[in-house]
Amino acid sequence: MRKSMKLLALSMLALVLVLSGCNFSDSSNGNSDSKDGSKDEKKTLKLSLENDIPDLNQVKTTDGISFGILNNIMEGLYRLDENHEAVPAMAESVEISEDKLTYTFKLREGVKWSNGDPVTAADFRYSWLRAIHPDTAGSYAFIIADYVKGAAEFVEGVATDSEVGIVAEDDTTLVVTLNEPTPYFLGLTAFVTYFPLNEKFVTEAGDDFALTTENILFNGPFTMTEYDQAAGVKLVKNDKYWDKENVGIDEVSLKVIKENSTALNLYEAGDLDRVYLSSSDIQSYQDDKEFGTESKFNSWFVQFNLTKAPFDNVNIRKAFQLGYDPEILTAQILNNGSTPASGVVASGMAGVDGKLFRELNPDLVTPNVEKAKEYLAAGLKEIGGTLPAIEILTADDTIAKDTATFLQSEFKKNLGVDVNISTKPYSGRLQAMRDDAYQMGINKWGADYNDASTYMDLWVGTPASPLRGHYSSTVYNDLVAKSKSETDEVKRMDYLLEAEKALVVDDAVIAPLYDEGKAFLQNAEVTNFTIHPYGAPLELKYIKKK
Amino acid sequence: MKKFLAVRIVNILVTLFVIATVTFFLMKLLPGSPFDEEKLAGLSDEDRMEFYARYGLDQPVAVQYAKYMGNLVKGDLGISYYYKGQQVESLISSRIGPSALLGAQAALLGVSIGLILGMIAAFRHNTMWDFFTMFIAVIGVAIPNFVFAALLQYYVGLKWGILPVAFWESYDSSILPTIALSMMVIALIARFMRNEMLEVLQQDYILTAKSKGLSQMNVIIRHTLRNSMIPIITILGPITVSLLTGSLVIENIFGVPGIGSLFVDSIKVNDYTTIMGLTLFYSAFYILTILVVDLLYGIVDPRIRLTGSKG
Amino acid sequence: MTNTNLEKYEVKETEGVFREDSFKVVGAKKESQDTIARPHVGILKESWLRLTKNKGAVVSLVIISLLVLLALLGPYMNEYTYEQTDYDKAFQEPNGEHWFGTDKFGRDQWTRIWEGTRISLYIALLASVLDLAIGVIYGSISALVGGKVDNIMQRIIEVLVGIPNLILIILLIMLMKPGIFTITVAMVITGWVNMARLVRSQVFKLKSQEFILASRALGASNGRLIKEHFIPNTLGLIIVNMMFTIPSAIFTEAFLSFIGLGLQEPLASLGVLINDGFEGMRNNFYLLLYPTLVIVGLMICFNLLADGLRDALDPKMRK
Amino acid sequence: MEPLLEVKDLYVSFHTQAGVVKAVRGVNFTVNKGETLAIVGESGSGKSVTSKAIMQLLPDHSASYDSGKILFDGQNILEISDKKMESIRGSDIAMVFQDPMTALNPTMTIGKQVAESVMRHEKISKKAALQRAIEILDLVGIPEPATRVNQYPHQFSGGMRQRVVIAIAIACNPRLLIADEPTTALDVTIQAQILDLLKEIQRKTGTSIILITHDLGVVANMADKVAVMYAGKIVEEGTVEEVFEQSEHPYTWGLLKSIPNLEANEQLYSIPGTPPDLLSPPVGDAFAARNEFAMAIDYEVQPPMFAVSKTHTAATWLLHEKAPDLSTVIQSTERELERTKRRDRKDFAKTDSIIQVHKLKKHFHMSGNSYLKAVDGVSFDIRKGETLGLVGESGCGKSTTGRTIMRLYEPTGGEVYFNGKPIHGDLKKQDENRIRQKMQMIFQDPYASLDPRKKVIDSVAEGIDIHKLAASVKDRRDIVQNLLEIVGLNKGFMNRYPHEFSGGQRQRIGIARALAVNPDVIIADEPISALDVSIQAQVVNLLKDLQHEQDLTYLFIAHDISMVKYISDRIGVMYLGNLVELAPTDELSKEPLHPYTQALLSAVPTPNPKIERGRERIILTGDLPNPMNPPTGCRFRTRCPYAMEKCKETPIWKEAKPNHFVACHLIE
Repeated sequence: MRKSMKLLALSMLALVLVLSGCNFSDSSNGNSDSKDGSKDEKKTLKLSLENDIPDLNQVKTTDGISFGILNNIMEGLYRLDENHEAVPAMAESVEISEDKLTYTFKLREGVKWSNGDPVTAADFRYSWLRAIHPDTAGSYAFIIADYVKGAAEFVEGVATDSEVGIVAEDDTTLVVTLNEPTPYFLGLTAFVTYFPLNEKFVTEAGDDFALTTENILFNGPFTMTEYDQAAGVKLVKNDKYWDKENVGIDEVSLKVIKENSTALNLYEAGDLDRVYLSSSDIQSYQDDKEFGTESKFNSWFVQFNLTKAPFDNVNIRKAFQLGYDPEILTAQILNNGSTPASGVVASGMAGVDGKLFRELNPDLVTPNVEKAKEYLAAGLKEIGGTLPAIEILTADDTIAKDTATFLQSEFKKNLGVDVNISTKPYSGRLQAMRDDAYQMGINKWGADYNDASTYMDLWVGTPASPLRGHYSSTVYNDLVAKSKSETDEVKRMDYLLEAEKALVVDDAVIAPLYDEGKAFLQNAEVTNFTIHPYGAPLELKYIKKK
Repeated sequence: MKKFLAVRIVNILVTLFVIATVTFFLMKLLPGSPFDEEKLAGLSDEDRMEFYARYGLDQPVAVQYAKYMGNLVKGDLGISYYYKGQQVESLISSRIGPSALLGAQAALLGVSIGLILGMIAAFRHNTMWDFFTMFIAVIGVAIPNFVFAALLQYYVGLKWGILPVAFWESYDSSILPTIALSMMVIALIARFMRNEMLEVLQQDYILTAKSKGLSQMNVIIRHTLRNSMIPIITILGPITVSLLTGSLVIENIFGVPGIGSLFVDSIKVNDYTTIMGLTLFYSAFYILTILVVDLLYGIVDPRIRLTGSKG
Repeated sequence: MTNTNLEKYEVKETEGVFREDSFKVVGAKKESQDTIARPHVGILKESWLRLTKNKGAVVSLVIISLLVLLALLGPYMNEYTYEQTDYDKAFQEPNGEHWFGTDKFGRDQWTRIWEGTRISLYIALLASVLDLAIGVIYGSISALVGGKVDNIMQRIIEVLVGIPNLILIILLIMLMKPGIFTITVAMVITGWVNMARLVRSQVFKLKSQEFILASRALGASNGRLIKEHFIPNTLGLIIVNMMFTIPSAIFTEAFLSFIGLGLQEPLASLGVLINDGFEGMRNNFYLLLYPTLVIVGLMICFNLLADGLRDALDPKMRK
Repeated sequence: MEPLLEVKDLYVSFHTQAGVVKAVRGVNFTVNKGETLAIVGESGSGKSVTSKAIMQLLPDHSASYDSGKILFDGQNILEISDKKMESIRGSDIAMVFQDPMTALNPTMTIGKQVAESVMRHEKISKKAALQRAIEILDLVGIPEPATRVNQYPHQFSGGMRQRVVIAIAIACNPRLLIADEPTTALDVTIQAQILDLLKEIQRKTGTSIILITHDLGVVANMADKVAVMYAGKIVEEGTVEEVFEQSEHPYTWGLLKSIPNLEANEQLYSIPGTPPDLLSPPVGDAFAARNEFAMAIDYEVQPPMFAVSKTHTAATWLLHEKAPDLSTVIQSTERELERTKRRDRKDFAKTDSIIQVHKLKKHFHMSGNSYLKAVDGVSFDIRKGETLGLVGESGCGKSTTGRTIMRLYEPTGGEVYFNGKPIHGDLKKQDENRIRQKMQMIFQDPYASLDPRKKVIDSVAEGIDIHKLAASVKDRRDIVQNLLEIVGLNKGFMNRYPHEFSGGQRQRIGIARALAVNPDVIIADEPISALDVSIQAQVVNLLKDLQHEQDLTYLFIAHDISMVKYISDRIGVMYLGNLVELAPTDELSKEPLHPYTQALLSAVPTPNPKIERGRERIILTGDLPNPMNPPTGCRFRTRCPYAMEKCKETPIWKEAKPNHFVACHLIE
């Protein structure tokens, strides 16, 4: 009897030992590294990731965290620089045809994969075709299929790969043909889906591709030495990177810390070099010299459902559009570097001739309670007196919930309208919107590239989509269509500006909220930390550390 | 005994089958899909269905169910939608380690401290000792464990710098989460132990033992302890499982790459295969734990051993 | 030895204990033969007396009453409402104006905490009442009918128990519209099992008790047995179990809120408040402190009270 | 003779929630070497507390030794250290507890539990201790001790367990053995075995024994000296002969007279009322209120111990020189008994049957395919107005028989007729209700047979409510009041709860409840086995009176054969689910035919030391076989002293003599 108890205790102990022996992220590696580092001081950077890393297979992945990592271990033809402009990377140069439809990229000499193989034009062709191949494509297939000639047909399965406008003329020459003139196409080539892949390696890796560090090839500023979806990654400067002289950091660890307060504790303990602050912490760090904010091309707006009472009435929409001041929301509640929006296109978005889109199209919506009340009165008259019960749909993250709470209290205060909040998880909110089960919803759109059309394309409602409030306006569609085929930059921009006005001002389909920003604390020794406002945000290449 | 085991195993399989079925249909009722629908929004309904078709999600639920069950029988849990390309089995096995370690340590720590506290309370029944230990036990269940964890992290980790604030790098990093997790166990076991012990102390055979001239200590060790611990075995199963499932918050707070958060995350992103896989994993684990506990009970309690079944 | 005793009494004798008629046979006293020496107290009163002897339980009862009172009245004790925002007064430490300070919307924490306590208590109460209804009915049917029905009902419970609670709760909450009712239902789905098992085993125990046999021998119907014997005799157990259910429901709600599946803004439950407070615990500790104090208070008190009640209602304690 | 233990003026009290209970109030006695002192008394009289005080086993936190001395070998046990006491316990003084089912640690092997004591006191190796354990187990009559040491208590029968408990106690050859009701929980045949064992041990080792019991028969059988305890005091002490034959204290008289005398026909004497609550003991003689001969002084001053002889003392004022002459007192009581002389046993042979039971079977489904055949083909009839006694050891199926007749259990087979009409099988609700009203039950455990949550009035009125026998609330109240008076309870108790009553009072409430529906037949399922001797007599008298007044028929189920003999007109004896003998009482006691009946009758100790000393009893060997798997043929053959080859066949139930049925191959 006692024997069996002892046995039990022993086996428990053994279990614990076995588990503890094999489950911590490999720290022995770190030890040997630090021995090397003692010779010529190693520059390391310690960062955190807000969530698990779902997938490092560039073809399928869709989330910002995976994008961020891929952006630093791989590289496309172009890369965004510190000012978020596309600069040549794997490509040395590009020739753009007169009609702006044909791009001839010349690859840099001697660019190599981490296994020593050269990066060739064929690698790009292979990767891009893979991204749009019906069997392998992910949800980001559109980012190639929408632009490259024949790609959409290839996705549909009605065209062969030879009909797609991607041709590797030789090892270093890649010719791409587009459907329409796309002034931001070079920026697109900096996007993850456009990164190259080594066919031989991918084929060999098979199903295991990108699941472990051994099953992924790097051509970016860093290579990945450790990878655990739930724990994080460790990046080490890539010796074979063409521009390694300009990579300022030797080692980066990115560890998954889901809890904000934990990250802050780690930062204070010196275990992290940079941490994002939650809104309740911002206040007390605002004056800190380590405090900073960054903004993204992530526009938040209220989406009205044009087929649901009372928002089938334009005056009521306008009343709700003008009935709150996003400034209060950004300055006092979010307080995280978000900026109030007056249109749907993010305010940092490029326009034309060095001017920002928003500078060309300022103040589309100016909060005005008096006017809102007038609109409301007019609208009420039109719909026969009373408002139905109104519910605002929102996702369940803190920012969305805070925004909803803010709107609720503002509508109450300014318009005297009671609004209920319906909170759903992210995918639940989307489902509800797609199912047309909402009156108004808090929505957002993040730019994939630096051009207003990333926003404007959404509302081209043919057919009208419940996700976009069933908006379908010939005027608007016309303007967007014209912008697509226009080769003149200025005229093209004018169409887009007009389109935004039609959408926001005339039809009041959305009510602008803000462009998302984030507040952070950052180790004073770290400089040149770049977060791109669109595409893959994390940029480690340019970081310097004292 | 063999027959008993066979019956139990058949029962377990039936239960798991029912659970799999229920979960499957429940899951299908979840709103949304496992994909980045915002990006798919641009597609026409037709295109979207085509996209779904690649994952077999366009078929009627019944067909999907049949397929899933077919694969399940073969031991194939499918591929995660969110952690694309990951086999669910490998996903679970890569995450279970840290959770299991924390769970085992917390169970060990919690049970041993709980037992000691419970014993103290029982032997010093109705004294300050009793009151004090039971107060600790009540506090243990009263303070939300995430608050407790956060305080531990802030003070022990950050302010006093004794142990790592978070991360999962060395054995040290497992200490704080273990303590945070074990609070509940300590409280539960302490209370249970106290009550059991008081019960046992009133039994006639304790008088018999005393009448043999055994010292207080001997009576405790040889007669009281063992017998009051037997019923505790029955609550060990649920405790172990709740340590595994309940570690979600603790894992998040201490940045432990465990299995806890996987479940909530996978529900939030509609990762069907992972939800199913985890539910089955948890359920199977739970049921097996109960089976093991029952068998253990049989080993430890001679009254049950011979009959081979409870009662 | 006997002699020493004799001497002792003989001393008394000399003191004039004996009277003339001391040794007259007066016989037994019928009236004092069958008296019950201890004062007559009803069962409820006796349990109450026993409960009040338990200091912890009494203090707990007082604190719970106080908290319930505050939950009912607290929100009306100042001019603010729980959803009223004032952005200029965000993050105020507790002060004369806002007794428990304000949150990031400038909402009055005092009002929100008591509103939250009320909602949490409401959820807990609802959950335990539903638990009770389902669990008691299920458990007693299972035990009373017995045989195959019992077997099947137990299998169902086994399956339910086989799925970890949290998984079911989360799935259900995701499925239904979030809100007080959903959370309650989700908790009840798994919560009643415990009650059903308890009631079942208790009824089984009672079923073979002689007073039940006596009642059946007198021709009592099942309905009568349930009404007259099973329910009154399981009531204590049910009440005690309910007392344990309430805090665990409060706790579950807090946990759900913490993982983002609880009640939705601007509704406040203790869980929501703790979750909010947790985000800002580094710099606005008071946001976490007060709701946590309330929840800890409730948990401790309900647990102690339940312990006390269990002892007070335990028939074993009665002699 | 040398005194081994002297208890001097011991006062012990308990601190309970209700207040201080003065459990022992000045107890004095001496135990000499090699002698057996029996302490007799009803439950709550303080006899167990006294014995545990000697062992220092009372709970520390609630018990307090208010004054007095316990001198063991001249050493005051109340003053020595815990450590010293531990070395005395088990080696010098050992104890045997009442309930062998709970007195052994269920998770420890028998061998270890016995060896533990040896190891503690004799400081020998584990192996040697285990060897000793085997020897001791052999000594107490455990078969195959070498294999059984490795078994656990649940693998032992009750009697065997009690042997183990005794083995533990005698393991270190204690000089004093305290046996606290060592046979109360056992069947009478096993009791005989255990008592013999104790005597044999005493003969071999010369140990002194303190025997605590409420059974005067056991006392007569075992003891040299007797101390009678009442309400925390010893009221009479003397040699067995003195106490049994020349008792001086009225309480002792009462006790002795409460026991049915097989030969006499008079009504049982019963001590009226219930013992006092020691929370507030009465002034004067605690027994006064129940004492028919109480004098005024008894209500005022506690009587001292008067010495009757050198060895005989009694605490009653009746021994005072000024007290009236005892002989007149006794004469008057005898006259009283004369008056209530019992009617002669009627011959029921020609009376109609009210209940006929034919081949009744009740099998309980156990796990798997096994069935417990609790009742396996039992046939008898009960005649109108008679009392049929049903006796047998526990587990023989007698209670199940009663409950199956009552249809509390659905019979597995066989027929039951009530007044000639079948009451088995499917019945209309109406008919079933009618039967329920005509047949009633009284239960064994007075604590479990009343709903603790119901007031007396509601418990008693349950049948009235079910069968709607009361026209109004007042009517219902009146009926209940009347019933309470009939069973001799104060009608003012109507609104009280069961826990406020003593066992005997509760049993009366149970009887009142059964009477409420005016039944013709009452099945009394061990109605007195949980009661104290003096209370037993009250209840039996009550039942007898009721039978007269209300013309009732009884099926009286009990394991106490002496009480059954007293109350029954005919007796049936059951063994392992079978009826083995059925005969009129006088015939059965005089000429039992079945060997089992003979053994059963012989095993019962009588409260007469002279008879007990001289008598040879038939001691059955072994235990009751497992009822799940009973022996084939005659089920008794495994324990029968006359077992023969033929007994492997099932014996036929036959009428050996007129009205005398038996199932045995010996009777042809």
